[in-house]
Amino acid sequence: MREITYRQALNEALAEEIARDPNVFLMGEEVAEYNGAYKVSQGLLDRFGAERIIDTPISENGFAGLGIGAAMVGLRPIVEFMTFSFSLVAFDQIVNNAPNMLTMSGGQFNIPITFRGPNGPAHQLGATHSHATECLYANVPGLKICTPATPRDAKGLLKTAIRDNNPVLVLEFELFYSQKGQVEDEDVDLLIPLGEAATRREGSDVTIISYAQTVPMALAAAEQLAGEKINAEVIDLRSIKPLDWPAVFASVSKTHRVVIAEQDRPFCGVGAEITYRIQQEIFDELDAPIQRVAQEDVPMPYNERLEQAVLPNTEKIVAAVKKIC
Amino acid sequence: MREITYRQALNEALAEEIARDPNVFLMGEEVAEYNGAYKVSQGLLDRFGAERIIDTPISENGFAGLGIGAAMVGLRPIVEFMTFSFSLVAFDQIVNNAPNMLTMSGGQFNIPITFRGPNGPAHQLGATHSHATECLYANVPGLKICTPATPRDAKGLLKTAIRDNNPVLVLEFELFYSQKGQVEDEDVDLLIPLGEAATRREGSDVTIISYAQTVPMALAAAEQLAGEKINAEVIDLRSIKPLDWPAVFASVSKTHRVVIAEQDRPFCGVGAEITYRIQQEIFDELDAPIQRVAQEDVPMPYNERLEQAVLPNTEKIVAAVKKIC
Amino acid sequence: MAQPEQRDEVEMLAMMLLIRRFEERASQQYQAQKIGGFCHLYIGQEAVVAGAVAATRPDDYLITAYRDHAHALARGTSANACMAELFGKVTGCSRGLGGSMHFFDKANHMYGGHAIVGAHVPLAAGMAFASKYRKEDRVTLCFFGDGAINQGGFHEALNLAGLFKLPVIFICENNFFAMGTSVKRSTSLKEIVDRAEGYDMPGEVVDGMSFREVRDKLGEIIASIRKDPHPAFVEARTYRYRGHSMSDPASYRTKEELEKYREEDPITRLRAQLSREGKLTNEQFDKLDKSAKEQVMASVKFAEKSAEPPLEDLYKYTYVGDGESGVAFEESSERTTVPARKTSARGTASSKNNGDSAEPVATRSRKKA
Amino acid sequence: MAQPEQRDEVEMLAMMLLIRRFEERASQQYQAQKIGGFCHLYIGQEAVVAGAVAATRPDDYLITAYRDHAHALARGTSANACMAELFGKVTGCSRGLGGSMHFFDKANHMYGGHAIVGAHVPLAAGMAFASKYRKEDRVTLCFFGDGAINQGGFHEALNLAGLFKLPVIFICENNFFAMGTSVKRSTSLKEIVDRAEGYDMPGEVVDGMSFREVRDKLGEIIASIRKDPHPAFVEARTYRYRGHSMSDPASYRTKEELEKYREEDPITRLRAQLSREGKLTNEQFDKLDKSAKEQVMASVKFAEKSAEPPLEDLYKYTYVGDGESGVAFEESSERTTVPARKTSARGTASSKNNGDSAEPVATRSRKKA
Ligand SMILES: Cc1ncc(C[n+]2csc(CCOP(=O)(O)OP(=O)(O)O)c2C)c(N)n1
Ligand SMILES: Cc1ncc(C[n+]2csc(CCOP(=O)(O)OP(=O)(O)O)c2C)c(N)n1
Ligand SMILES: [Mg+2]
Ligand SMILES: [Mg+2]
Repeated sequence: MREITYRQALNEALAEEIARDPNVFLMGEEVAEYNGAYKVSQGLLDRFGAERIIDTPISENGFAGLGIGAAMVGLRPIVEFMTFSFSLVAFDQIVNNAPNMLTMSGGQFNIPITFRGPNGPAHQLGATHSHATECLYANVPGLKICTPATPRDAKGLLKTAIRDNNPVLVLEFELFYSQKGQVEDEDVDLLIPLGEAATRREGSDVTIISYAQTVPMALAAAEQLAGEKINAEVIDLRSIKPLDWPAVFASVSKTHRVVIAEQDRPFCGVGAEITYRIQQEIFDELDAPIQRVAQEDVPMPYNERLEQAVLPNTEKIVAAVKKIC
Repeated sequence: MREITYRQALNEALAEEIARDPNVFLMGEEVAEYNGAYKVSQGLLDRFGAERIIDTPISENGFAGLGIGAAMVGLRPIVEFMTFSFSLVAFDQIVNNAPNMLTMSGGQFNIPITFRGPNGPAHQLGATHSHATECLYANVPGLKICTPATPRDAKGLLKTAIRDNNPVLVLEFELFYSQKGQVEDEDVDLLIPLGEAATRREGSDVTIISYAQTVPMALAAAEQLAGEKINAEVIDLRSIKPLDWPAVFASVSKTHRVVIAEQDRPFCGVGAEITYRIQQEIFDELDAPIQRVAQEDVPMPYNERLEQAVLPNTEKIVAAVKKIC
Repeated sequence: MAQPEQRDEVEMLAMMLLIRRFEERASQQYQAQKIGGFCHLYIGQEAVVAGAVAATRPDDYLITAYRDHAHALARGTSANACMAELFGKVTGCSRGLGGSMHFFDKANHMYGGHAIVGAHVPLAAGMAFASKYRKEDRVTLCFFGDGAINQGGFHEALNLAGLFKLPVIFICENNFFAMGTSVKRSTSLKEIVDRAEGYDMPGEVVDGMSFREVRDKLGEIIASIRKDPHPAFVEARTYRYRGHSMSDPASYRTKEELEKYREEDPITRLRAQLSREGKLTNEQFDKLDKSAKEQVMASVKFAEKSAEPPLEDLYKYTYVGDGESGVAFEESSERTTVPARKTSARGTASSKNNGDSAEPVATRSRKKA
Repeated sequence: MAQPEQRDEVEMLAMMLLIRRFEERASQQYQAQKIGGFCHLYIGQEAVVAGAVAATRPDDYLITAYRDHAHALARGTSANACMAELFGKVTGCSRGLGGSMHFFDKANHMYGGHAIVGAHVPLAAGMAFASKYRKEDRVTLCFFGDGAINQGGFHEALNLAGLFKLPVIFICENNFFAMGTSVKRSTSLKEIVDRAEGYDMPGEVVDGMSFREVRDKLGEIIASIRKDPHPAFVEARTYRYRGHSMSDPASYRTKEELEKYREEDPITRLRAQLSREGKLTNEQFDKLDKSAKEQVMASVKFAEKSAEPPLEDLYKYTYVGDGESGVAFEESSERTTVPARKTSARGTASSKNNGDSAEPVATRSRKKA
């Protein structure tokens, strides 16, 4: 093990998979000569050349579709969106072409493509640049979605995504890029399966379900609650689709209380889905209403104080827990 | 009152509002010379002329944006999507420009636009043409969404939508166009407020929450259940956003059991949101887990039998009710 | 480029007849409610796809929009598999899951049937990108209608193709209408072919009612692309005799206009050319037509007899499992014969990299695992 | 078209100076972390927006992308309101809710500040559509970068504008880079201006470093549009001296290239022209510059002193209520003066339909309700 940044972890995942399989290539805006808008692809052009690290014009719909077409005939593209807010102009390609092809063709065409890039509100980027897209894409059958919250998961999930034979979205988080964490040495082929949650903290009084941005908030909330004799279990979903229902149900069956900390917007969001499934499957295990801490249901304001008021945070999670504990 | 079709009701709503306000115009593919792909705009070109009933090329992103721009400077466009499956190529305009403008401009620019057209699976149109978009758009703050299930609602909700000063999506249903129902006479200015549900059948044992396509299914299920001494209340939401929470909570507080019949896909769908809100607000009123009947979480197959298996239907609703009654 | 041999032309005439008869029968079966959803017929446009396919290798990539029955047939998908797809049967070319607008046949390099107008044009760029990436000399043929050129995806794809010099031919089947909207009401261009200029690619207009003109012009373009990859744009001017779909009476056109085009009927024209040249007798033609009709009649029987997809198929094709990849449709043994399209070794086809030998490494090795 | 009077030119030079000084100060305040999010500076490109605004009426519609501070300033938004917006203060032109990329000022007909590349081009078509619908003679100016022309929305909007003959000028501010991607790596066009041809609209290249050339060419185009509505395309060749945004070191360009452009600095050039013509002394120039600097310094103070938006504002602007509509930003009384842009009555401005008198009927009547 060694300590590397989330950015470096992603970079290694890309480099290892591109080196491993000649069908894998990386494409997107500024990924090559600029070495990535957020430097995730640093050094890849030098190492793999312009045939495999490919700069595109600003044409998300076009190059997302290009990737899907290339995947139809056996390549394994990695398509970077500078942020997933910009994936909205490519929405039809991601939602209609990538996940429907297998069914529409009666099983003939699977689409082994990875879409990746930062997702969700970062810091004061305003309403157009702060979209959390996980619930929009999770609604679509045929897509898989993962949300790494640590450098280790970033590397292991991205590598798995690239090898998956279905379209996978790897939703990163801009403000994690420079954060460090323990990751296996470079000679380890680190593959973390999609659909497996991680228990980040064991507890008995309440289950806090988190992912991506909200994992550190949930852990901080748990620490704070520990001081008040509330012992919270913290789950990091890691994948939104497939979602690790057994892990969720097992934890809730132990704690009987749930707070969901999500970074997307609430209405028809990830928390809503989790709530439905928990109450549907283990209704009698619930001792209190499930609480969610999500964004406020408003377009993201630029002003920092207002933005903070919209976003989930540790205090809101603590308050939600206290409401039911 | 008189009996007219859902199509005719929509047509009257368009005609009345276009006649009433010189700033209102209708734009879309085949709306003018062809009189509408589904004949909803029949006769409007003849009556109002080519300046107000406007055919467009196949450029959903372009003309949705054109409508939003026109709305920024005071016009009140009605934009028809031939189906909302095609709105996915205009997703960014609908999700970024229309609903964010008011916030981003600090309250200076509201966008009084109506997007309308058929939504959701019709009959054997396959995976690309069967998208139920309500939960995707409902996630977005700043949009309003209604889903008329009767000719009267079609007329009254569309007229209200056109007069609303915010972007409103009127999600129609293709297979309703030829169905008839009672509607006020033409001299009545029929306005049905957004955000008011309708109780379509009173009952005491279970609340079936439905909208659009699932309303007739829910009513048929209730009839069938009545024969088995289960007295179901049927709510037609009519609007998805704003959603009539008081009506939902009141019914559930009476019946203590809920089945949600929705026409969209389940994961992060409308049913998930309703479940969250019910358990969060009136947890103790629930005597059984909320059940949802939605699409199966798969791309829509063409084959009729398989398509039927994917869709919600009366039998599935009955079965869901029996599971908890 | 060498002229295709005479036998090819008779075969392709047979193919055009098969398409015509197939579409007529599909129309009838649609009216009899054996076919669901939307159904768009190709009658009148046969020379475009037939001419294009005559100029290509079987392993060249082909992709089109929702008016796709003909493209599958021309590629070699059997009438049985096509009719069964319309009937939603498991023996259909998309196992009954795709329907009229979503025909696929991987084995015959038919990459769909795509129903969102314009949205498959970027896919075509991707297929061509893959050929170039793998240093194959395949060409991608991308068909679309005159209505598709106003979509953003079209623009983005053509720009990418021009910029990356991708081996793809964008073939606009200009039948002068997108549903009820005539070309002059949908584009600000004077001529559709002029669009090519803005993307650094050659543009050609071809008479889409002439099999030979389509084939020869495409043959030249393809030869040039195989030598040195680049995109090209072709506007094939043609006409659909029927409405946009089965539910369209096409009242936006005049009878006279339709009659004018019927006089240039692509099948009649090619037949007349071949007769004139002594390459086809009336008797031979009648035999071809009879065979086409028989195949189509048989395909209806085949489709009727075929099974519906099992209910389990619902969940089978949402995801492929680990180590799995898409499996090409294999036609049932009851497959009736289509006039076998022989491909001559003409053109610049390299023997090293054509055909299925170029299947992606990873997918193959994974299949074994 | 009549030449604008001399006074206008000195005013516009003052405006360019204000923009330059504003951006320099914004850069400094960003580094001091008083400004959040992304911040894109306009330094080097001043002649484009100044020239364009000098050729338009105040009631013409103007819309641009995220590099938008200059466009607001040129339209008459005060430095105070602009700086306060960057600081996220309630006195900002978007009440602190928009930020650097989303400047709006309804009263001054500045329609934003749009941050999704290409996505505002259809909005511009819509604004122009509205003018034509209401039979006004307003022109819409739509600014965007060289990187935006490869987006689908751009293509769709230009086609619609061409088809509907909308009174809109698409002004491509070609600074030769979209972030680190040079134009020759982003478009298959030889020259950006060639795009115009495909949409049935005239295209012009202008030297975007020359205030006078921009103003005069746009003046001609606008006169033509006012007479008879039609779209036009202008490629303004210019250069941004700074990186793409505050976080970009711009290492993809050479020092020499930058120096070459600095020699053509638009402010220096206009100053030299005016001096040569005896219209501006060094003293006068220094006074203008000093005034610009003072305004900008004052704007920082203003922004610092201003209040944050109240927390209630969070929910205030998601929807307008019944009978409400958007309310134009009203600047605080502490507004510092910007050199007042006088608009002469030149051009074909009709007195009937210009200015705010053309506000939509419905919105007005509803406001009263
Ligand atoms: C994005 C999108 N918008 C609208 C439609 C509906 N639609 C299907 S075909 C068609 C007309 C297309 O015309 P054209 O491209 O000329 O092809 P043709 O039908 O003539 O073969 C339209 C509007 C669609 N399928 N997709
Ligand atoms: C749809 C979309 N994709 C990507 C981006 C990120 N981005 C912001 S500006 C920019 C470059 C735009 O360059 P250009 O249009 O030339 O304008 P300039 O910055 O030179 O003024 C990019 C890629 C975005 N904002 N929107
Ligand atoms: Mg056509
Ligand atoms: Mg630029």
